[in-house]
Amino acid sequence: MTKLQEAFTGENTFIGFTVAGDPSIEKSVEYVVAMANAGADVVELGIPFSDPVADGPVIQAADLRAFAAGITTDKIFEMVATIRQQTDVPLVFLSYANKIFDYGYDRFYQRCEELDVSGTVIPDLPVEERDELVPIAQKHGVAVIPLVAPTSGERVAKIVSGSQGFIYLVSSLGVTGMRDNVANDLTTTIEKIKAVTDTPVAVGFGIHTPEQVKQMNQIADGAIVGSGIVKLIEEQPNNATDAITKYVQEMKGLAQVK
Amino acid sequence: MTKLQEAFTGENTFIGFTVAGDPSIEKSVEYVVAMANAGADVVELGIPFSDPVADGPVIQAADLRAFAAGITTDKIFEMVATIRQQTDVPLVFLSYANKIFDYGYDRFYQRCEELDVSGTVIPDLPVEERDELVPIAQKHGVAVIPLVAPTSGERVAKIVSGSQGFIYLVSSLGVTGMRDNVANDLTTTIEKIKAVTDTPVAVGFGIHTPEQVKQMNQIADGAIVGSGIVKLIEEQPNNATDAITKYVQEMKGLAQVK
Amino acid sequence: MQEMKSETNQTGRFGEYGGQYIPETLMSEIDRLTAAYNHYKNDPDFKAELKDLLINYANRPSLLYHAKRMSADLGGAQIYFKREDLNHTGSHKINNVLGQILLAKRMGKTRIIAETGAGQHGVATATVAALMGMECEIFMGKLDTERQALNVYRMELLGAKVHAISTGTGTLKDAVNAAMQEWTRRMDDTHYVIGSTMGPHPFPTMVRDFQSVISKEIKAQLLQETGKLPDAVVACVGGGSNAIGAFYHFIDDSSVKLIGCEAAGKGIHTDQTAATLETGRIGIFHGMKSLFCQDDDGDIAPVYSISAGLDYPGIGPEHAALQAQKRVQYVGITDDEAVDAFEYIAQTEGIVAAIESSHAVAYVKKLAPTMRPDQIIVCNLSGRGDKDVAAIARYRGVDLHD
Amino acid sequence: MQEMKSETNQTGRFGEYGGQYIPETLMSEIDRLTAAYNHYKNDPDFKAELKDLLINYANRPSLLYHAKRMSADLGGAQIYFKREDLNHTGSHKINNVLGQILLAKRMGKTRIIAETGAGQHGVATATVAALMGMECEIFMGKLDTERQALNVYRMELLGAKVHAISTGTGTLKDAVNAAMQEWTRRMDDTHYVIGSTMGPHPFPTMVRDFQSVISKEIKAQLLQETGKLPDAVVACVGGGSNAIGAFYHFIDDSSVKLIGCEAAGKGIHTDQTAATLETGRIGIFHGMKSLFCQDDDGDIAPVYSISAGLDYPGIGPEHAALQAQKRVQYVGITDDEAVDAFEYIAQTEGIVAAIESSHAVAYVKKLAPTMRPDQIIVCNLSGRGDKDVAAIARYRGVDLHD
Ligand SMILES: Cc1ncc(COP(=O)(O)O)c(C=O)c1O
Ligand SMILES: Cc1ncc(COP(=O)(O)O)c(C=O)c1O
Repeated sequence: MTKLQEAFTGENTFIGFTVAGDPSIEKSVEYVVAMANAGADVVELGIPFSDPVADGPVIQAADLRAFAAGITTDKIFEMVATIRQQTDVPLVFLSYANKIFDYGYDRFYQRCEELDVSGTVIPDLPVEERDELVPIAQKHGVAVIPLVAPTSGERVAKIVSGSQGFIYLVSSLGVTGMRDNVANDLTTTIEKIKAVTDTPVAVGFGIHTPEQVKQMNQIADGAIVGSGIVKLIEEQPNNATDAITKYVQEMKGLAQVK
Repeated sequence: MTKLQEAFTGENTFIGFTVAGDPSIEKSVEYVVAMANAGADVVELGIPFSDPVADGPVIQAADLRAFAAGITTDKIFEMVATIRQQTDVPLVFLSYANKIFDYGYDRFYQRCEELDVSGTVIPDLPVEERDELVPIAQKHGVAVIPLVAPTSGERVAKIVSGSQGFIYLVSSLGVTGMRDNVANDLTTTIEKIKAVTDTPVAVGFGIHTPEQVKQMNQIADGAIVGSGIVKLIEEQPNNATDAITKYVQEMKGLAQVK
Repeated sequence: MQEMKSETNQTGRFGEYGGQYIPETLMSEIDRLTAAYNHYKNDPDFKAELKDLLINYANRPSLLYHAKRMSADLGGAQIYFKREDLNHTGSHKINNVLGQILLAKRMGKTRIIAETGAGQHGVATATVAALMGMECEIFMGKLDTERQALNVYRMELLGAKVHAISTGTGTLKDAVNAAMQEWTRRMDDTHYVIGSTMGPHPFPTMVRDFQSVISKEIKAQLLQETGKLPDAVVACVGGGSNAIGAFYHFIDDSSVKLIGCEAAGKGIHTDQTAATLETGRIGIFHGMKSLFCQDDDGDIAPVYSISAGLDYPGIGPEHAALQAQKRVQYVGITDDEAVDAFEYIAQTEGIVAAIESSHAVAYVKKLAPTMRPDQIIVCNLSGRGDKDVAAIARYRGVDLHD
Repeated sequence: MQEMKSETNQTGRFGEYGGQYIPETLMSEIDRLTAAYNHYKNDPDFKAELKDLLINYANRPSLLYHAKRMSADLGGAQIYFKREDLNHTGSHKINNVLGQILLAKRMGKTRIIAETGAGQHGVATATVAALMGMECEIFMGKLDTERQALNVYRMELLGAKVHAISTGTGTLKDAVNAAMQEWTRRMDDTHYVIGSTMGPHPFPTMVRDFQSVISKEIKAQLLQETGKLPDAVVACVGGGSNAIGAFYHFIDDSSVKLIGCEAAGKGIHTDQTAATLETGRIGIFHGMKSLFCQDDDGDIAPVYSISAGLDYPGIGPEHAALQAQKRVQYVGITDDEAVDAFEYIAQTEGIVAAIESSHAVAYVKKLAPTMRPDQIIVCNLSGRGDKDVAAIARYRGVDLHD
């Protein structure tokens, strides 16, 4: 069982997202560690991109803060090295294809392997284009986490077959952001996935309350929260540790919602 | 012999021009009388028009001054009535066709007859269009003075045949204004005219020195000065009487040029 | 009905209208022009070269476009647009300019002058002068050069010199005055390309002939597509060139209603109007006897329209005659109606038509619903409306800092 | 040479370029679009309706114009211009928009979205959406909406809603991002009309097919007029749609030199450039693997050109492949050279060409003198330059208060 799959064995599996380098490299390290310490099962680290087409305004703004702090892919790997001194929480990267492609697939996944990064989520790499990258990632033991959307329909089987790590199920149409009503026909999609693979399924996009995390953990294997956390950093960039800790604990059901 | 033809019997025949109503009705009357008293053989009175296409900037500006003073065709006839109380100098109107047409040909020439106006110069009424007006003018004993241009060429005979009053010979190309070199091939044109008619020929456009007047009186029967006089009014609108008097006397050779 | 086609006589009379009311200085040149035109209009070489330019430069024939959505929406006659807006330089003006400049070239001229209001005719003239390698000077009212600074630059870009005329009202009429004066000063090497069916003979006839390609094409195109004549032809009327071009070959077809749409501005009962045929009276100006907007004393009155191309105090003499003969009906279209029509055709057919042409479209909006679906209206779209977008925005209270 | 024609495979690869690098959320829609396109492109009804619209609405075929004065002046090859500027709405963009919106209609869509830079593609899209009675929303960078306020109003006039996008650099690239996002949010009733040969498959292929009418016409027109193939075809390259349209039917004719002119801005050795093919490197963006201007870390770099239509950090994948195959030569043209050419063609031929197209004209100025008078260059004039006159004036230091 891989480190990632292990992360899905507990209760209320929770994946927290933050943009690497938001609002600074030091603080970003601190917030990742805080999430891990607060009980996050996986931390997803966004690699900022000039044109984050799949992200909403909250994460776009975080990317800008990270760029302002001088973030680069190399610095992100340095960040991870620092993180790794404090926690061995499973880490995955969220990155647009070009950042990895331009860094060099092999070089990128080699660094991931060295730093114990378990997987990559690439929003603009659908199954049709996966082959150029998956063999390289596999060579380095890094999962390429497939995304499934409510609109995937007949494509589901093709997408999830042979999947590793976990499957990222997009909860609703559109880009990342906070939504109050998460689409309800997720169950059907999850059934389709489960018919093909037993790779765990985590639901993301639009999740931001403990109830939603609990609900997702009932119909799927875990929940991903992005904008909810990034918003806390936006509100108090240099002092978000307590807020993040509390938020993650609530999501994990380890603390009461105030 | 008509009153107009008689005007051409002396030395240095001189026709002075002013715009009716420039700069005011009273002053305009005064300046016409001054010209007559200073020895002008004929006074040509311009009827201001909104679009004086055949006139240069000096006379255009005079038209605007006259309009500002509230001039109308009716008021011009009133002006002439006043002038007629002070002088019986031969008068001709310079008018664009529309002013006469819109006033009514018959009504216009009737008033001319009543006020002893001897002729009309209509710059935009070439020989081709003359027939609609000449019979009416003739009925009222008013001459329609034909214009001949340096470009008239073979047209001269047609233009001057049957002419009355005098013939207005345009000295050079273009619109009215002061020019230093009056075209020299006038002689040829005058010969063409004289071959057809013995109606006197007055040369206009661009004449403004006593020498020119003298020269024109040698090759033709008279000279017309427009802008030169209008310029004096432009310079001292309400006090031009002395300047005009002196100017006309010089032109007539009755005074020394200072 | 033969005389209906209003063939001009020797001095270019259309009934009592027309003629040659210009200074004697210009008359010999006008005589030469008339002779040259009468010669070349029947010269096979000239005709072939003009035809080639119309096809291969101006992009003729222009489309005859069946506006199905608009026809359906108005629920009456079938509406066809004659797409002069698709000509090179964007309006019908090029038809005339090509003809006149080609003629000027045959006459040995090397220099072209022209007046322009909003700039359409000036741009067309500068364009063809560039194409034919001739010197070009454009006369434009000072006010217009300020309102249409972009078109001034466009003409300069095409190699023309633009004179800003500050006499009078500083608008189109004064530009004509200035161009006439310039022609008087220098005619040996210079031809004055008048931009509409106005001025002294032979201009109204010559410009009409050059524009009559419009109705010639309409007739052939519509016959081919429907086997029928139109029931009505509608065109806007400034000086009258696009309208006479669209009407000409239908004048003898008494079943075809012809309607000219002039600019009523704020309304024909206000003093903010340019509706010459409805509010003007007979007069003599710019070389012709015709109808003019005048004040009580025979001076030319200032006129007003949102459309710079229709903002002219006179009308071509042939139109005055066609109105007198009751062969053509002339109607006034207000700014409001024209702007509504400008927006309507954009949203219904995806065509941004000139505000001038929109006056014709506005009348079509009224006329079509009164007709049967088996009837046909042809509306001449004399130009494209790109030039008008900013003004329409302003009219609608939108402030564009472009 | 058969493979030279770079027929796309199932996932739209041109050599290593192309593909479908977009979020999974959109993939089913993209699959549907691909299927629909593959079906309708061979459907006689669809083809007939598109042909009718191209002829009777877009005003095709566009002229192939022999620029005799320019040919003589440059003293080399005979120069022909393919006059896409004479199309309705003033550029080649309409060819693609008609095809895509017709397809969208067949797919049951009722709403159209599109990105636009300077506004040409937005105006064409708003136009055809109006014609077909479809809802239309246009995404445009905030900076561009300010620079091109007039075009914003023009689109609104045509009934479109315009969204000003303030993320990123507020220019074309961000408009594409925003349109993609919007499509992700709402695809059931919505088709995203991409304006160039870019984006995920099937767009580069589909747009190329819709634009290939240009080279089809050139070939037929030139054969008819001269009995020959051209020796060279020159076109400007932004995303690459007018160029591939002009090249496509010549790709297999190895005697025909094909040259794409990209915007070098202040020069390809400065950081003020948009010359992707010369200065970019391979990457993945906007749904495709292709060449992009990028910084050291794989972020998309800001680009610069005087021409808004060429001011894009990427290039269609087929061009990347054609460059790799050395079938097409790509050259950079600076702002200065383009502006000179803009003025040159205006003064020589009376044609105000788009500043985009002027990049191609600039290269023709260099190429023609190196060729023989019996050789032929066809240069694609992708659009008209009315929209550019103010910017050119500014470039020349003339202040227009329009
Ligand atoms: C597009 C357009 N239509 C119409 C006109 C009016 O002229 P005319 O009445 O001579 O057709 C103009 C004049 O500028 C114009 O530009
Ligand atoms: C006139 C014109 N030409 C060329 C282009 C560049 O696009 P493409 O490379 O897709 O032809 C544009 C884009 O806006 C344009 O408007």
